[in-house]
Amino acid sequence: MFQQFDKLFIPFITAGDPNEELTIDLALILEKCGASAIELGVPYSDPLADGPVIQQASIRARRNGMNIEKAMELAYKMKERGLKIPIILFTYFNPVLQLGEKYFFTLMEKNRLEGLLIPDLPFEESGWMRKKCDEHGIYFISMVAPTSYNRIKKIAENAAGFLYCVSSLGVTGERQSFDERVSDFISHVKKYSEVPVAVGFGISSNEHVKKFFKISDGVVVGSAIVKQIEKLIPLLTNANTKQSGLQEFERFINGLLH
Amino acid sequence: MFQQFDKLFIPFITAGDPNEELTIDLALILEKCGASAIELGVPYSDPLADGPVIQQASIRARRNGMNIEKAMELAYKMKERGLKIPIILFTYFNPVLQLGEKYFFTLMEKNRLEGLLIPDLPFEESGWMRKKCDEHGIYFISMVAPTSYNRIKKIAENAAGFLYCVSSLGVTGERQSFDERVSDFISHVKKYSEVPVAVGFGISSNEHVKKFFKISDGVVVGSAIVKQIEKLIPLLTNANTKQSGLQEFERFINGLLH
Amino acid sequence: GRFGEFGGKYVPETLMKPLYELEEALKDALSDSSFQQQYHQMLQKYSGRPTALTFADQLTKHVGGANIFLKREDLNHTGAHKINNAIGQALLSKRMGKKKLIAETGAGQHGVASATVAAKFGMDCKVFMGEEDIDRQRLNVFRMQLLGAEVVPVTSGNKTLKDAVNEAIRYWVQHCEDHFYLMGSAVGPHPYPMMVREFQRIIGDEAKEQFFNEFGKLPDVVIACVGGGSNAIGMFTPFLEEDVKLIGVEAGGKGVETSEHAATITKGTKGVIHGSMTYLLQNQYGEIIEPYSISAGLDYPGVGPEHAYLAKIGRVVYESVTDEEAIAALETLAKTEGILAAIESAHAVAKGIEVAKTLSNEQSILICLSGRGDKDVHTLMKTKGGVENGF
Amino acid sequence: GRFGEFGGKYVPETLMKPLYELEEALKDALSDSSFQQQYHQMLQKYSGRPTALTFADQLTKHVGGANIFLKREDLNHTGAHKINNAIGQALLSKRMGKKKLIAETGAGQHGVASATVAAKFGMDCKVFMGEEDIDRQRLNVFRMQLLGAEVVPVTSGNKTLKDAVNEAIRYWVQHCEDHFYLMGSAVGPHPYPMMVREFQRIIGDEAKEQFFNEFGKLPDVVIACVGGGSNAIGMFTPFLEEDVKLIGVEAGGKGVETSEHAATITKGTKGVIHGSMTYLLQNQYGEIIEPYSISAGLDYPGVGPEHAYLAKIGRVVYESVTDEEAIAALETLAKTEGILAAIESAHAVAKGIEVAKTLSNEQSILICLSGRGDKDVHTLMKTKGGVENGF
Repeated sequence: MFQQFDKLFIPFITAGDPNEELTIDLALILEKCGASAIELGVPYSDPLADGPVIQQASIRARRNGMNIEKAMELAYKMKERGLKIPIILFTYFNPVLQLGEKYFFTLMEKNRLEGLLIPDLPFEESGWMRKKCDEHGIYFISMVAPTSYNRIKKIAENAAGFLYCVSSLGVTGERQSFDERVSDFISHVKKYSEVPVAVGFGISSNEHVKKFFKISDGVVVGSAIVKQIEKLIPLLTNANTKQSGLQEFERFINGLLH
Repeated sequence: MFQQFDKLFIPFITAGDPNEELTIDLALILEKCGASAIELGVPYSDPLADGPVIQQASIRARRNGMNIEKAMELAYKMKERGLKIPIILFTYFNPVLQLGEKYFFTLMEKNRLEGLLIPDLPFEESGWMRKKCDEHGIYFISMVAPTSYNRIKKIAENAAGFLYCVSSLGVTGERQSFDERVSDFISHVKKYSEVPVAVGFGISSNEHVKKFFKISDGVVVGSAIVKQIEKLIPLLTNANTKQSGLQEFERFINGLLH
Repeated sequence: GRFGEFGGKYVPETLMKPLYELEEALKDALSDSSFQQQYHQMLQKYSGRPTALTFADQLTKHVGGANIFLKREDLNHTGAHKINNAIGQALLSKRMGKKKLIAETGAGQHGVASATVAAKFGMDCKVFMGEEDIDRQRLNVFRMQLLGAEVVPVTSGNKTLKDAVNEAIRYWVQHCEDHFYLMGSAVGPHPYPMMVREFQRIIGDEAKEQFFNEFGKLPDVVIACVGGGSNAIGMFTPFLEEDVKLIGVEAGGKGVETSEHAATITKGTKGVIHGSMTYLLQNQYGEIIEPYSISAGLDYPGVGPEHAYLAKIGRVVYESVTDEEAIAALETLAKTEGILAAIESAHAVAKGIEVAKTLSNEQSILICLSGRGDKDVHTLMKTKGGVENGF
Repeated sequence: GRFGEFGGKYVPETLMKPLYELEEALKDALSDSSFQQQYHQMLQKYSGRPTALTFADQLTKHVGGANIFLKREDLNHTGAHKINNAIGQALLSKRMGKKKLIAETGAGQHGVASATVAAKFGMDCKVFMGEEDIDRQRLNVFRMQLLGAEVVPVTSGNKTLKDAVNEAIRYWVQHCEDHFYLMGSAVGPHPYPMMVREFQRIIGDEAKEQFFNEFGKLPDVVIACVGGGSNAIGMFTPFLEEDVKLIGVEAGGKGVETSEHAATITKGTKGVIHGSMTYLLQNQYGEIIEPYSISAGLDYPGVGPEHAYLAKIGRVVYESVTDEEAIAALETLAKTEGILAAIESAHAVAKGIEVAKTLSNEQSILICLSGRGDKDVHTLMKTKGGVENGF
C-alpha cells in the first residue's frame, strides 16, 4: 500500500488521547500535512516497549475508557469523517489475544483497518498472526532493531506494508542524536527488504526527519507528536480554543516535515 | 553473742533509708522493742537476692548517696547514739571485694560492727572470708536454705553467731504462708547447729513470728519492716510529724512481736 | 522455549538478540562442569547449602496424620531460596562478560538477593522497585543500598512489582549490550523460566536425596507456594517423573470468590505478561489486573509458564490458601516448631496441614519452606494488633 | 568451677543445689553419646549446621594483606550462634525432666533463640526483658510471643539486660525445683560458663576442621567479638592449644577513653557479677556501671570468667573497636561480600580488617561472624540518616 509515496511519513497517535473526537481531528490534520498512514495506538495497562510520553498518553486514554475494541471502532469513525490514508492498529499482543482470533479479525475488517503492528510479537512468535493477516488482507508490520543482525534477512523478506526499522536500543521516545552506525544498519536492512523501510524511535525534529528521509524510505514519528498533543490539551479541550489548538498542531507537523 | 537471749528477733533495715539520721532512730526503737541485733543492709545496685521491697529501699538509699563505706560508718554512729545490740552488716559480696580485705576489716573494727552476712557468698566460696572474720572476731553469718540438703551439716557445723535459715525458695519479701515442710527443715537444721537457728525470708506477721518462735530460736524480719518504713516516710521525714512516725513504727514492731 | 502452549518470547524485537545470547550462554554453562562446580561451591560455601531437611515432629503431632517435613530454604544466606537463582544468574552474567546487573523487586527480597550477589561478584546493580513498594519496604531499600546497589524508584503504572518488571525491561531494552537482567522468578520470556528452574532445582534435588537417604523412599506429597513460582518449580522438577503428588499453593488473599486475591492459575486466564504466555489476572480487554495478597512475594498477576503447563496437563494440582489461613498456619508452625516462616511459605504450610490430616502416619508430606518470616514481622504485628493487644 | 581466680558460684544459698544438679547432669550428658547425638542432630537437621566457612575474597582483595575467612554463624536458624547453646541447654533441661525454661534477653536475640527451642521441644518459656529493651525491640518481643513464649517486663534497676538477668535469677531462686534457667552467654555461676562453652565450641570445632581440610593448616589469627563472650569462647576453645593468635574484640562504644563503652576486660576491674568472679565495669564501691555500645549484644557490664582468665594469662589478646569503626566495617563487608553482619560481629570484622593489613597474603585470618544484621537495620538507618539522605 505504501510504495506509491516518495517518502513515507507515518505518525503515531494514541486512540482516545485526549478524547475520541480529537483523535479524529488530529488524524485528519496529519493526513492533510502529508501523512502516508496513521499508526493508531491502543492504550494498554503495561506498555513495556514505550517510553514515558506514550505511557502517559495511554493513561489519559484509559481514563477516558478507551480499550482495544473502542480504538478499532475509532478507526472506522476516522474513515467516516473522511480519512483516506491507511490506519495501522498499534497494539500489544495480549489485548488481541483476549478478543480472540475470529472476533479480532472481524473487528479489523469491519472497522476498515489496513495494518497491524504488535511491538511484543517478534518474528518467531508471529508466524500464525502474519498468516492470518495475509488471509484477511491486512498488512502485518514487522520491526527490525539494531540487535536483529542475522535475523534481519528473514524478517525483511517476510515484511508486509513497510518494514519498521528501530533506530536504536531502547523504548519509544525522543532522542537527542543517533548512533553513527544507524546508516549502515538501515542500508543493510534495505538490502533485504522488498517493502519500504521506515525508521522510527526517537525521531523528533525536522533535522531528524531530513536525515532519515535521505537514508531510508520514511519515518515513523510517535513520542514527539504525542508530546505536542499533550502540550496542546488545554487548548484542544476548550471549545473556544480548540481551533487554534488544531492550527498549532498543524504548524508543528509542518515544521517537523519541511 | 546471741545465746544469751531466749528467742532472737533480728530486724533488717537498709542503711540510709529514708536517711542516715532516721536509720539510727529506727535502730534505736528496734532495740527498745527487744531486737537481739540489727541487720544493717548496704544498698546495692544489683541486689539479686532481694525482693521488690528491699530493692526499692536500696534505690532510695543510693539516691541519698549511701554506699558500703557510709553504711559502715553509720553503724558507728548508731553505737555513738547508744545502741547496745550487735550490728550485722548485710552486704553483697562485690562491694566488700572492692574495698579490699585489709581496708574492709579496718572499717569493720573501727565502726564496731559485730557481724557480717553476705547473701551471695555461699559456704563453698566463703572459706577465706570465714577465716578472716574469725581472726577479726566478727561473726560470719551463714545461711541454709530448703535446697541445702546434704550441705546443711557442713554449713551448720561451721556457723558462727546464729544460723540463718531461709524459710522457703525465693528472694526476700513477704509471704502469705509457708510450706508445711518448713518445720521438718528447721528441726533438721537444729540437729547440726551449735549456734541458735533463726528463720528469715517472708516473716511478716505476728502469727508468723509466733510460729517460728515455737519451732526455732528466732526470726529475721526484713521486708515487712522495710515496707512499714516506706509507708511512714511522709511522717518520718517531716520534722513536725517525725515523732509520731517513730511512735507508729514502734507500735508496728510491738504488734509484730507480741 | 515452550511448555506446551505456554512460555515463548513476547518481547520487543530489540530483546531477541540478548535472549538468544542468553539461551546460548546458559546452554553452554549448564553443560560446563567448571561452571557447575563454581555454582555449587558458591551455594555451599557462601549461601550455606545444603539447607536442612527438618522433620516437623511437633507439628506432625499437633496436626495428626502424615509426617511433615520441611525443606529449609529459610536457612539460606539472605533468608530465602531467591539467592540460589541470583547466584546462578550472576555467575552466568560474569561468564558472559556483563558486569552490570538489572533486577526488579516487589517486597525487596529478590532485590536484596541481587544486590548481595552483585556485591560478592564485584558487579554494579540497579534494582527497579515501585514507589509504593519503596514506601512499604524502607528497610529492604536500605539493605540494598547498604549492599551497594542503586534502587531505582518506578513511578509508572501502579508503582508496584508488575510495573517494576516493566521498567526493568524498558531499561534493559536500552542497555542490553552490557547489562544482564537478573530476573527473580520463573517468569518472563524464554529462557528465563527455564533458567530460573535450573538454578532452583537444587531445592528439589537436595530434598529428594535427603529424604531418600534417610527413609529409602520418596515423600507422598510435595507442596510449595506459587507466586511467580520459582521455589515451587525448583522443588517440583526432580519429582515430576516420580509417583509423588505435587501441590502448588496460590495466594487466595481475601478469598478467590472475591476480587482480592492472587490466584492466577485458579482464577486467571491465558494471556501474555512480561514476555511469556501463561495464566494471568486480566480483564476482557487483556489489561492486567493488580492482584492482592497479604504476602508481597505472591502478589504477582502472572505465573511462571511451566506452572501453567503443569496445571493444564494435570501433573501438578494448584490450589489456594487465604491470607487468614496462611497467618494461622504461620502461627501454628511458630508455636510448634519454633520456625518463623515467610508469609509466602506459610501458604504452603497451611495446605500441608490440611492435607496431612487426610493421610495416615505412614505417609509423608514434604513442604518447601521457601523463606524466613523476619521480614514479615511488621505485617504480622499489624494484623494481630501488636504486642499491646497481649498477642 | 574456676578458671584460675575467676568463675565460681557467687549465688544465694538456695541456688547451690540446682547448680550442683546442673553440673552433675551436664557432666553426665556430655559423656553420653546419645545426648551428643541428639544435640548434633538438632544442630544439623534443625539449625542447618555445619555453617559455611566463607572465603571473603572480595574483602581480602579490598583490604590487601592476609586472606580473610568468615565462620558463618549468621546462617544458623534464628540468625546467630545463640541457637547452638539454646539447643544444648534445652536438651539438657528435658533430660533433667524440667519442662519450663527461664531466659533473660537484652536485644531479644537469646530470647528468640530460647523461645524457639522451647517451641520445638514443647516447653514453657518465660523470657525476662528490661522494659527499656522491650520498648526498643518491639519486633523481637513480638517474635517471642509468636513463638509462644511469655515476655516478662523487668522494671527493676535500669530496666536493661543486667536487670533482666537479676530478675531471671530471682525468679529462678523461687522456682528452681521445676524450672531450668537457660542462660544466653558464657557468664553466670559455674557450671554456666563451662556449659555454654561446651555448647558453643561447635563453632570452633567446625571451623578448625573446615579450614584444615581445605588448606592443610590452621589460620594464623582467629578473631571474635566479646560481650558476655559465648561466640568467642566457642570459637577459641579448639584453638587454645594451637599456635594460633587469638583476639577477642570488645565494644569500644564512643571510645575507651570516654565513659561510654562496654570494654569490660580492657577497662574493667575484678569483681563479682551475676554469680561469677570476673572483670566488670564498676565504681569504687562495687556498684555496677551501665555499659554502652551501639550493639545491644555487646552491651553487658561483665564478661565470661574464662575470658577474664585467658586475658590474665595472656593466651587471648582483648582489644576494642568503637561504634564508628564497627559500622564502617559492617558497610565494607556488605559492599564487598554481600553479607550484612550483626553490629556485634562487625566489631570482629573491623579488627580483622585492621590485622589483615599487617599480614602477608600467605597468612590467614578467621573471623567469627556470629550473627546476621537484619535486626540492626533500624539502628543503621538511624545512624546513617536513612534512605532519604541518599545513603
